[in-house]
Amino acid sequence: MITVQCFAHLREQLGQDQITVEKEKLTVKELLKELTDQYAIQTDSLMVAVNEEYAEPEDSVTKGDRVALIPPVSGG
Amino acid sequence: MITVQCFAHLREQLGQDQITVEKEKLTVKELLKELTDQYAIQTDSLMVAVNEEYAEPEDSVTKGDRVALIPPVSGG
Amino acid sequence: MVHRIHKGGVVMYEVTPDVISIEEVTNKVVRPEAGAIVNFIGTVREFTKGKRTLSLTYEAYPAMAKKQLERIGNEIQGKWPDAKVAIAHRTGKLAISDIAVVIAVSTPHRKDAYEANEYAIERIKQIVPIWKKEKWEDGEEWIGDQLEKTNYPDGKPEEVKAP
Amino acid sequence: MVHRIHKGGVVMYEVTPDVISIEEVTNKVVRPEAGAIVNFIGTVREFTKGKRTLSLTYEAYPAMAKKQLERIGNEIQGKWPDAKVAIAHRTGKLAISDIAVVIAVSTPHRKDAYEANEYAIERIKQIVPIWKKEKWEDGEEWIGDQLEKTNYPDGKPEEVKAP
Repeated sequence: MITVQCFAHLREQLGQDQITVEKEKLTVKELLKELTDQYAIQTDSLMVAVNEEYAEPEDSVTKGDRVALIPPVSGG
Repeated sequence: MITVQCFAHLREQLGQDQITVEKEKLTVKELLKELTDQYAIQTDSLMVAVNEEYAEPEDSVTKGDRVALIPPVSGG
Repeated sequence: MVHRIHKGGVVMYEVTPDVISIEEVTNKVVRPEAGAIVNFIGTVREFTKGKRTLSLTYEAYPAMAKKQLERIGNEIQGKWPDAKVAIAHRTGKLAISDIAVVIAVSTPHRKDAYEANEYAIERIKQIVPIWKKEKWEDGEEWIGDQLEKTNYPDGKPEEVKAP
Repeated sequence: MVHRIHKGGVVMYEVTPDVISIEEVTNKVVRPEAGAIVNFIGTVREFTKGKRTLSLTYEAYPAMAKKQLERIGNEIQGKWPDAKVAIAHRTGKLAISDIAVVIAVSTPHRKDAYEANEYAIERIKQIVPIWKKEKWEDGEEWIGDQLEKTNYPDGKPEEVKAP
């Protein structure tokens, strides 16, 4: 199982600050597809962070990684 | 008599923070000439301030004005 | 090039729920080699395009936000090797005129301090996972997309790559 | 355009023998309309072109220096009407890393704050009657002519006219 942290409007929309995908390993692209299917999340404008770094679509995500969905940021 | 304030290296060179010219009224240009003659000051790089504003060579200086010699500044 | 995150135990990059002291952040970059320090201080503005803001709430992904601030520090070190940088970003609810972020950059000469500082705030707005929710008289909303990037067809924005 | 020098009794332009507080100068420009504050802080640098400075002494023509700082404020107000400016310049003997000058500029949007701030320090170095004497291990000297203007055939430098 892979746990994915959510923030800001996504966290509020989902009503929770983390969601899960029943996989041991998959690519970032596949992860986003899973999340769209399971949670009806609009993933167009989301980035995925793996272990606190921005990940590419072909990067792999493994159980135990710290994974997060990053909506467009608005700090500063 | 017109009193002229001096600062920085000029003040140290002259050993005093003000010098005087025995005139009632003259132009800035004339004032600088007087100071060169009387005090052997190198006036090339000096500006003259009259009443705390930079003055032009043809501006007039009258007894009672606050006059100062302004070497190239180096604040900041 | 490895950028020192700590200097004598001092945390140079910080994401904090506490009030930020300008003096404290600035002091982190004071040093004999520096002749210039430029600060950027982001404060909560009351009106944006005529609309009145009542308060802002900043939410962060703290571990990653710190890491991305460090990354910005590394990028600056690459571009302006003589610069020293400290950044503090606040989270939680802020009122009008409260300080949201302080960036301090010291350099031997001032031009670099202005440039590196401006670079830091631009990059914060691109890559640091912090989000603000604006509260107006008639509602509230999470603000995204300040840079008008509507989506990321490649999975992540161009800006994530260091320019 | 008349620039307010005082805002509720606050002195916006100051030439002082006392230690300058960054926070105090910054607070003078904090306001609900502002989203950005840029500070420039000039500190005494130890090495200039390989030569070690021991201390600096700043001498001012205080009445005129204040007037010229105000003038810079007016110029900024003309170029960046939304900017609010406060400047404090110290006089007397300063040690390495001591603060010589603090310029704070607040604006609704940050670009203007950087630009107006940089303009202020450039103008200070051109027109404000303050002089520094550097003390090195092997002597001391009044520094003039930092902008490499060797003389003023017209009686005053070009820069005195607002650019």
